[in-house]
Amino acid sequence: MLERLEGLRIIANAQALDAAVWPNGSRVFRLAADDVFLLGDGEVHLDDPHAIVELETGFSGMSMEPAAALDWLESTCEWELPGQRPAFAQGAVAGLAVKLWFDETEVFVMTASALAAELEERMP
Amino acid sequence: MAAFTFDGSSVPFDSGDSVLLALRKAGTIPGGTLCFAGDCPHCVATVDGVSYVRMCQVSCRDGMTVEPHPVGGAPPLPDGTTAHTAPLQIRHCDLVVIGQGESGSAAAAEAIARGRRVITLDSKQGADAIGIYAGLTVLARSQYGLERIHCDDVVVATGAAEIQPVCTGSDLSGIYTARAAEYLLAHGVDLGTVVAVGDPPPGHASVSGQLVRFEGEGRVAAVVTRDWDGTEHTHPCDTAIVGLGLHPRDALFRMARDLGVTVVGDAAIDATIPPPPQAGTICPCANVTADDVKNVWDRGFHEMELMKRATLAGTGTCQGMACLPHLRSLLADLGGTVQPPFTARPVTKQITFGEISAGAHLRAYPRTALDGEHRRLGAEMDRIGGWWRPWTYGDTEGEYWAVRNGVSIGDVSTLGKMIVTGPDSAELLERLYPTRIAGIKPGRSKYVLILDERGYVLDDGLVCRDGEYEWFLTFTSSGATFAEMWVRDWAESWELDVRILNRTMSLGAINVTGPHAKELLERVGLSDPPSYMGHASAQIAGIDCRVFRLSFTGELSFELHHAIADSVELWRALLDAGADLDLRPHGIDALLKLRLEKGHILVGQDSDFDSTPRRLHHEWAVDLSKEFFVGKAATIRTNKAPLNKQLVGLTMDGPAPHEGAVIWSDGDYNGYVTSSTWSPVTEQSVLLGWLHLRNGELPTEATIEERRAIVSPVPFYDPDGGRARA
Amino acid sequence: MSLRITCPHCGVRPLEEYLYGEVPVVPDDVVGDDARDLDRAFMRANTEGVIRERWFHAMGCRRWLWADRDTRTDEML
Amino acid sequence: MNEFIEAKVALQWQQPKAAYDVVIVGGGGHGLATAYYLATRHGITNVGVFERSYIGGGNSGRNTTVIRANYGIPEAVRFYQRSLELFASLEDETDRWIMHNQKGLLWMTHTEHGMRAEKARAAVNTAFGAKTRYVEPEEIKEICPQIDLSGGGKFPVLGASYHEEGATARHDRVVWALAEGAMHRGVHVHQRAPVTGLLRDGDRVTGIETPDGPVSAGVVVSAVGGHVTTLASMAGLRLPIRSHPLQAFVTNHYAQAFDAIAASTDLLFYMSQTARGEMLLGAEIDRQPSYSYRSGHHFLESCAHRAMTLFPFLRDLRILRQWTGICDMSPDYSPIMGKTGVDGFLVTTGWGTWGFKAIPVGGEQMAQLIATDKTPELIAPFSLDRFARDRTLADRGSAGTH
Repeated sequence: MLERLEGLRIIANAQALDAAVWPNGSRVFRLAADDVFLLGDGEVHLDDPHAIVELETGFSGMSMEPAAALDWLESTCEWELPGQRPAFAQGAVAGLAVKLWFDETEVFVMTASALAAELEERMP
Repeated sequence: MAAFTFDGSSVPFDSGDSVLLALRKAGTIPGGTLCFAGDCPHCVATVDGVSYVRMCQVSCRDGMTVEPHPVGGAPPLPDGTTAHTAPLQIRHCDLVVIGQGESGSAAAAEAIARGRRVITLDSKQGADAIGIYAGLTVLARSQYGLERIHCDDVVVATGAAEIQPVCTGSDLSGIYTARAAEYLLAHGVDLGTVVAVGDPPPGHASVSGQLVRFEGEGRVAAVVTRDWDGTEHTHPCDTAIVGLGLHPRDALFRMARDLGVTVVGDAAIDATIPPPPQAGTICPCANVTADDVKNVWDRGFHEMELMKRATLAGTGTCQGMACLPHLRSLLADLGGTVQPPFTARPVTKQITFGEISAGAHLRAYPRTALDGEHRRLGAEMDRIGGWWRPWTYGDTEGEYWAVRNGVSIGDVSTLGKMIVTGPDSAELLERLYPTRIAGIKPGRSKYVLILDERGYVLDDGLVCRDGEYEWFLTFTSSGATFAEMWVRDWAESWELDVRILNRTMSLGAINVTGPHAKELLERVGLSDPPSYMGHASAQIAGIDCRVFRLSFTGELSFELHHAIADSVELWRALLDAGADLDLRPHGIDALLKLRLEKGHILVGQDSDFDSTPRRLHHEWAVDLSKEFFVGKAATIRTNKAPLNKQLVGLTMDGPAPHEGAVIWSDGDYNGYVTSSTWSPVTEQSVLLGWLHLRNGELPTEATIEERRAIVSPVPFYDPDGGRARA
Repeated sequence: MSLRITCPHCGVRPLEEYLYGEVPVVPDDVVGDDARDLDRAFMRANTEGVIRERWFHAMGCRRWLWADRDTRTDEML
Repeated sequence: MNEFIEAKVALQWQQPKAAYDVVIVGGGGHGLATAYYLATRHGITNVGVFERSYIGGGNSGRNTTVIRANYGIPEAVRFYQRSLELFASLEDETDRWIMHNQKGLLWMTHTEHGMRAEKARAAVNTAFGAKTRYVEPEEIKEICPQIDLSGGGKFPVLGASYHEEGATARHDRVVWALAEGAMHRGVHVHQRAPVTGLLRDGDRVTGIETPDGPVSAGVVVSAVGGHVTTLASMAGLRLPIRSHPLQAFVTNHYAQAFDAIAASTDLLFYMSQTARGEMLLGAEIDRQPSYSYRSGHHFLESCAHRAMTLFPFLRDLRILRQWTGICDMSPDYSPIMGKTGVDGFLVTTGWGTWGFKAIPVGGEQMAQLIATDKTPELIAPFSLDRFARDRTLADRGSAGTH
């Protein structure tokens, strides 16, 4: 089951995001050059007075065991997955906009909460 | 012994036999020169409910059902009840090599040695390439199911097919190509008395002379050849073997030639042009004879493609594998030049709908965070504006009256929502919108149209100001993705320093509407509601909300925007708090009625492709004194043309005509109804519709569904807006 | 269609992840405010050859990118 | 011999002349129909049709053969209704078998909004003489027994507009019947005859350039598909046209059992069974402009899947071949016909995905325009200058796909 995630959404100029120091233990998903979705607690200091920092609950996600995840992705993902770990990747999976986090222990699968039920139907 | 059913009879088989081999062993064999290589169309049958399957390419399975196709007819449409599915595998590599004969194996080995990632496909190992597509992408059907392979290069090494004989009697059974005969002998099949023509398989000698015809009743009984001096010789036989040469199996290459695909080995040989056929069936799939081709030629169809279309030769199951060499030969004989082969298009090996659609999905419709709540309340859900939304909770009229007389809540989470900040944010919005933005004070909102560069209305929404550099924008539900593309595109093209965040799927929104809305919200903590067209942050039932005061229904309304994580809690808190106020939710059906009484347009329903603000009576939302906005030049330009039609309000006695009904004036078409409903509160039908001007004037009345309609001012209800501002 | 387009942020992705964006170009010989506006709104070179165009990576980073494509072959350059 | 072998049409090829009264660029359905009606209705036979490939080799040979008049605006309903009538009598008029078959067209809908749109379609169709009515699911099932009204549990069918006179005809046969009729009366049709330039005298177009030399003409008509902007630019003309690929595919042939033409706007596909028994399917245009005839696999996978949602019997049908045509789309989804503002140069273009169904009426009207030098009332709304006059034709109803 995908669970609704609670994090921060940060839109700021790319240099500010490149230079930002993220809280220990947080996960930083760089959605675009000027766009971060941050999972984790703590203060973020950004060198951009016009940055947008908002509570973000619009994504849902779940952790998958790597072998099972890769098995599923092999039948649903038309692009090449990253080889290194950890890695973030995003694109169409099972026809939906999906964001993926890969590390040694898990594949974390995220999508918009509004499409979470649809993605679940398309998962093994 | 294991057996399958063929045409109602049981046929035994040895493990590993193809269906065709088992049939040959049992003495039941279709007519035509069989190739046992998947090239010719003679052995197609319906196998386990799937027609047009080549029996030489299917291994026998115990209990399988094989039906021959009807003679001279087509198999019936299946009923789709079989459960054939194919899992999908998506693979990536540098190089795909199709065909693993000598040249294919060598190409693969060479690439592997150079460190390239190589995937090989070979139909002998059950992996059929279906097509080569841009990308590059190779589609194949294998033991794993459907394979979609994304790669940089493809080598086609599919070998060559044997040329079929075309002459009288070539459709008899008992005729084999040289390779097929070799294959049958290797499998211990007794061919009886054999007569071979052309290049025979090893161990057989050919009779001399040119092949003239085959003789026999159903089964070949003799081969007739002709000497150089014209003398015919009849060679009695049980089996005829023909070795007429090769032509390349290069359809995969020809369909992808310009994609940089390479072809090697026999697939790259020059096609043999056989002697022009004098009689017999050239195209066995479509049953086209040499005489047919000559007849059509004689009437002016000289182009290969015209010939193909006029006879249907080459358009059947084998896609020209059997007929193409003979067609080219015959057309060259008739016209003096050898024409290029007709086009090759995917698919090369046939594939079922079930197989090809493995892994395909229907369009996804997002759901709001309140989707479960709506369903629990018994809502009839519908796809609206790209989302699943509650059409009605079962009592549209009751929902309507709850808004007009009491209080009601509606899920408007689907609204497009966007935050824009940055030093140039005001400049961006000033250029984007056709109305003045700079004058909006923090805490205030303004209704805005969005115009395209043609001056047509694309969308509408609100601009809300939070601070000097902070803005919140709304768009229609169906317009959110477009709006994001549009705003980002312009911001980039003007090189403005802004930050943009689409909040559509992150924020929920609940509309609290009705005369008792304020009372309800007081109970859940809103002590200081914003004034009309204002907005403020507040805690509602303990939840952080941004409260917008506006009105689409015409009643006192507040829109509560909040993180979607809180939607359910907020929704339930409102329902609880309003229980004694007869609070009930309203669906889209009721909402459309309510807004229509107020004359609010729905962009996309009431507006059309060519809807300028002038045609929509929305000139008030456009300020032409602004220096610039998107669509300004077009508005000035189109305003020079005489006005031809406008969106107007209409009222009628009696039930509402249906939306889309034609509007007549003096017996002539004069427009159509865009929105229509019975208005309970005004006790008449109220409509919006397009009306054409006559001599520069709008008619004052019209006929709709044979009843009289009066052109009426909008809003139809509460024209001075006192209720919304209450 | 199943072309692949390289998104500078996300990487190589199939065309189906993107939405198309056109860049209208008005030739210099179209003169006058109304004429230029009309041309920009409606008229198209509809080039048979290489065009510069925009794609919006809707299923990924949701940002625009620039691309060059040969409309005769659909080759992305 | 199969029953579909063309047994009557006789094409008479001639050597090109140095001058014609009328030169038509493009030997597809529209070009040949214009020549045919010039010859048969107006006695104008000094006409040369120049085709860069073979006749009917462009979109006339790549379409999905649906004939219908169920458009969304009066101008289009009137126009296509006339075409529907001309098609119905074309077999008798030419004494050639075009496999015209009136089947009825069901346009299914799955949403409240869709029902509203189909009811609106029925209303405007009825007002202008096209036979379209809204039908409920029970009747849909009677018309088309193979349908799964539950849409696989995902897209239940709520209703449909039923266009009773919706028909199909064999695309090539239409082209050949018109070509033969024109040739027989003296029109010259030239294959493998590309037009490489336009002859100009000042602002006026006076003929064409070909690899074999110039050919002068009283009037030049562009009836090309896919390359009209290139040709028009030779006349110094810019057009509001973008060319997009449109894909389709067929299965092998099966015994006749699927009588109607079925379509769904929400699921974006349409389907019919050809005279020969193939199931023929298509969908919407590709979004990016392109001149590539290459077919894609995503279209095939997705279209097959959507069609199976309503028609589960398709599951075990074997797909034979896919192909692509190039559609010239106008901004308002309506054709552009008639005078261009350049003397001596007429266009018939913007045929989008609906060119086949307009072949006879397009030819008839263009012929009348050429013969009389007056724009006929039926096509006056489709003139090129409508964009400058702010009289675009907002026809969302025709933004369907076939």
